[in-house]
Amino acid sequence: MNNSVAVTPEIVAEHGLSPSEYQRVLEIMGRTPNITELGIFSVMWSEHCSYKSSKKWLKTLPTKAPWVICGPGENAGVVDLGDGQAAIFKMESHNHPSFIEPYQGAATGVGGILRDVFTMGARPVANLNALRFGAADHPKTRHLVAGVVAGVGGYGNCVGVPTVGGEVQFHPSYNGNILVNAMTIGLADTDKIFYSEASGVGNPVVYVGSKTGRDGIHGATMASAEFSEDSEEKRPTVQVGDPFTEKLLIEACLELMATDAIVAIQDMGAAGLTSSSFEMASKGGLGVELDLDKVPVRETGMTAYEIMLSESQERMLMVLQPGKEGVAKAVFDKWELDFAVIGVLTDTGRMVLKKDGAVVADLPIDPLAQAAPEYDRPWVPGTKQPLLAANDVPAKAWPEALKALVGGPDGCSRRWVWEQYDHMVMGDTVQRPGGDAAVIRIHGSKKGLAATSDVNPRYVAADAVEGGKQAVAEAWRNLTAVGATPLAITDNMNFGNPERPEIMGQFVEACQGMSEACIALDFPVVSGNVSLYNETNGQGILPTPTIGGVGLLPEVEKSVGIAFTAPGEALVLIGGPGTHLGQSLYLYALFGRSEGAPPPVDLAAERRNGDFVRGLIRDGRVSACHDLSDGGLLVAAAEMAMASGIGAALAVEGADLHARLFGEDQGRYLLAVADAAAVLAAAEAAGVPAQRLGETGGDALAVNGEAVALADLKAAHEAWFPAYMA
Amino acid sequence: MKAKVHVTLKAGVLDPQGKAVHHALEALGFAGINGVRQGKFIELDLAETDREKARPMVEDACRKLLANTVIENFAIDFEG
Amino acid sequence: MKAKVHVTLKAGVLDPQGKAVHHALEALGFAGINGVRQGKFIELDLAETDREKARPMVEDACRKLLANTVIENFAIDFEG
Amino acid sequence: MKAAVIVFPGSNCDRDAATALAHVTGRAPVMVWHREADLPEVDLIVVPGGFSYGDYLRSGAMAAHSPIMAAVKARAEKGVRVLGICNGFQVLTEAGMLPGVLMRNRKLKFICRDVLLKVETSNSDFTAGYNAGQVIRIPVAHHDGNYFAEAAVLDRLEDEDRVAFRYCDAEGHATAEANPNGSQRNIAGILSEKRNVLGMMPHPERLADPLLGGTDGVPMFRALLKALG
Ligand SMILES: Nc1ncnc2c1ncn2[C@@H]1O[C@H](COP(=O)(O)OP(=O)(O)O)[C@@H](O)[C@H]1O
Ligand SMILES: [Mg+2]
Repeated sequence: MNNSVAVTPEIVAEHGLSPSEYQRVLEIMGRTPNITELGIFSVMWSEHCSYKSSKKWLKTLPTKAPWVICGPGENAGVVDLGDGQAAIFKMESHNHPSFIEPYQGAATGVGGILRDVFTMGARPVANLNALRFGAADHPKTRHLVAGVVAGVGGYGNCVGVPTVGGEVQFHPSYNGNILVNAMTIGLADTDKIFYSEASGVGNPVVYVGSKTGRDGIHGATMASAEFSEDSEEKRPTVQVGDPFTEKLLIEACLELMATDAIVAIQDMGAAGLTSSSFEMASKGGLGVELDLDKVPVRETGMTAYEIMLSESQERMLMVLQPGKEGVAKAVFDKWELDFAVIGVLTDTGRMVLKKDGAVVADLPIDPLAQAAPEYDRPWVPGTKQPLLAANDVPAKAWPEALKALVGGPDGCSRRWVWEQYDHMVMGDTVQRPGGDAAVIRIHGSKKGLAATSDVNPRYVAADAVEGGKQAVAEAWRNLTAVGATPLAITDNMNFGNPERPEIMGQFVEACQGMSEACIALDFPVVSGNVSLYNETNGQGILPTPTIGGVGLLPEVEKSVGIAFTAPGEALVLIGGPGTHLGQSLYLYALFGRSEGAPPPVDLAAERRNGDFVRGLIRDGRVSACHDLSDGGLLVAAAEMAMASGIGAALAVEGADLHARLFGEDQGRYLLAVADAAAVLAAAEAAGVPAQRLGETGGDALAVNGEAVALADLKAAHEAWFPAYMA
Repeated sequence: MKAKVHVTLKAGVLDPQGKAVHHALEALGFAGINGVRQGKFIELDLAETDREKARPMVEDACRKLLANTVIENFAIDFEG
Repeated sequence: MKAKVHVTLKAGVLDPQGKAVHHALEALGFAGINGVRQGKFIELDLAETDREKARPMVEDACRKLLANTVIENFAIDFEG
Repeated sequence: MKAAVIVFPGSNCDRDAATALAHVTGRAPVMVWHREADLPEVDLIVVPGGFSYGDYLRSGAMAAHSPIMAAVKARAEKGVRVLGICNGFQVLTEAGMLPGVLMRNRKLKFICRDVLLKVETSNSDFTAGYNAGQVIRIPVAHHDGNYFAEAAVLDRLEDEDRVAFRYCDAEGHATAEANPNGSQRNIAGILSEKRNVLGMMPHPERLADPLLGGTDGVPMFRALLKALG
């Protein structure tokens, strides 16, 4: 009997529990745990489930606003959209699996985040993905890009949720550690939101979805060796996703949620049945008793340990109202999904697992949850690089510089990526990928949702406080640029090894910068995810706190895109002139230098400028809008021109033309407007710096009389990705 | 000479395709099927005619491209 | 008993997958490959143990579902 | 015009088709579950896009054998209009209601973008709202849209004026560059012998609302409404 595998110090260590943690296990149990119990402690106290290194700092993030219905702590965050509707969203990483098996790793990442959202009663309406790969010339990169993009698309396209946005970046720090962060946004009625807190002693605990197999059991190699001869063969560490089953699961869950049968529901994500049952009971202050013989399994001879720790995909756990089993079963039968009553809620406060008629695990829930380790890891502040003066950066002829930026790996069009994603399914995509934020109509209404994902890891590496601030500000700005009111963010904190004080310092400082920006911009954090230990051979990734932002448009038809809509319109720059080239794309892409401080973020100016721009858009006074970010003014102007096929002529004055054109100073927007005088007057009245820079028209982009044909720019912009992937 | 490569999912790895085919066959009224697994079958037409010389190259191709050994196994036969 | 079904594209039907694999192999430096064709390999685990009884049923399954005979051929072997 | 939209468990453009129909014709269609063996009395049946049964073996292969498809086939034989979009087109070919098959895209990638189509014939209730030779813009979103049939079949389709749409450039030329998926003779949509069944890879329902970027799909639904009352 496998449960009789002896728990030796080696096995404890293999389960990732430190000696002091194991001491706490012994105290809580009052005896030596058996292998199944040890496995449960191990996953519940893992970094992934317990957030032991990050919790202290996550708690400092602002999470409240009048429109926040539910902040961090549930499967996803919930914000009020008015009219009885809510947006539910979250971002999650699938970094490691995607490096090993890019297609399935990325696909199951999408599947997992979808479940976090529909488990709360929301119909998923949009997906985003933030991807970071190693250097373009690293031998593994192309294969990883191909697999990850195909996997994200393969899953999202099949479930029929549009993938409307995201990011792709290349940097050598990700050579051995790519990042795949997936975000889902769903829509629900505010009176039909489902939570994971179990209630009602005696209520049935129900398993639905796919069968359980031996997928992704991260148990000790030694312990597993004893489970079977061909353990390698039986323990694939990467799960295979089944998007068709996920689609059925979405429909079945939403159908059942329309009735009053469900008390609580929770997806089975990381640590599968263990964490889902544990968290539901723990939140409700109850106990749970499960009969593992009732769990639908896909393989024979699965042990209690394997069933509890399996990470098979496309499964959910629910607590039903008494007597509703029949109603629920009928729904799942209709969708041809497994359905099994596997247990019952108890008042014992214990988790009791039975298999083959015997108790195979019996542990106290509350003490285990309460005693979950929480560390205050040592950290040191990062060394801040000094400001870099514009004249310390070489000036290059702007046409060459511009072509290199918009035609290089970091500035080129991502069309190759998003054309592999069905970004129109569901028939509500108003702004397709390629702009600042995606916009979807809230089905059946006049309103819209905007969504974006942002972070500049080079900024964060140079100064984690400013970089953290900037990531939040940029997300806020991108939402503003389409005319949306930014509501809240989800974050995905991707960092190296937190046991190194300088990495922990990056984490702490990024949280600090994010908090400042969230407060100043009324843009709270409602959900998120932490992924640590992203390093290979002691080489950590750039600190990457990915920010997923969501905003609301009261009238979706008033949203604007980046494409110019007509010739002869005025171009107005909101915000000051470009001055800052430290850590800019210009410096990095053209000269291979990552130097200087990142551009400082003046949050008050950010807010003032953004609120002003949003007001203009809502008043119908703006025909195209783009925020200035990577590559500054000229890259923004070029993108607006390329998106429309309409050129522009700019007059840009001042010394250090390269900084004027390519500086990445924050809080800025480029607008195309019909009535420049009125806009400039309004800006002056609002105390917002604004300047008329030129006019749209023609088939070239011209600066101070020198022109580059749009066709050439566009050719360079569209060529890099397909050529690289060919 | 032809190299015939079978790439199959390792035992224990979920096979959504096989599952779907199984389900469909049952729906069509085919009974007595306990399970279905679906894999790939790749035929390489090689200039090389010596099996022993070809094998290491085909194995290398399987490991590098045709199969992901994290979740898949491969088997190679020669013909002709 | 296992029925092993190979579904392959008919000669003359362009095989984009095979072509892509061929291309990728060449890019990886594998030389001496004249062509690549990719097909499907489906393994049915049957309750039936008599080959002659199983064959018509598997052929029927191939024609009805496993292969599209507009573009594909199928071949059936038994094992066990 | 009474319309029905077939819903397979993995359909995901069923709602989009219904929304576009309701938007253009003013009347919501009936949604019919794949396990039904019977269809209500309708003038138009839409087999929508999606991944009918996961489509892991071949797109549309399993759906073609579903109970509802027998009913759809029977109605089509009686002359009821059937519109298969994307996965619906794949289902109709697998069910033998239209000739040929839709293979994996030539570049093996899923492709989602607007394409230009040349309307080859206005001689059908689906295409009567366009002029023959007109170039329209409609999105595609598929992995398996590479139309294949034997040369004799293709010749016959052309002889009988049954090619409804071809991928083309802005001037209406069916060039190789304008072909997104490798389809033979740039074929994007075909009609049945009786011209009452249309299968097409592009999604007319996705561009039937100016807010979504265009309205080139609208004339198809209007023409159906006109023909079917
Ligand atoms: N970086 C973060 N910022 C804010 N909230 C976080 C962060 N990381 C995790 N959370 C919150 O902690 C809770 C648990 O997260 P997680 O374990 O990833 O959820 P799940 O189990 O649903 O995958 C969630 O509510 C999540 O939103
Ligand atoms: Mg969850």
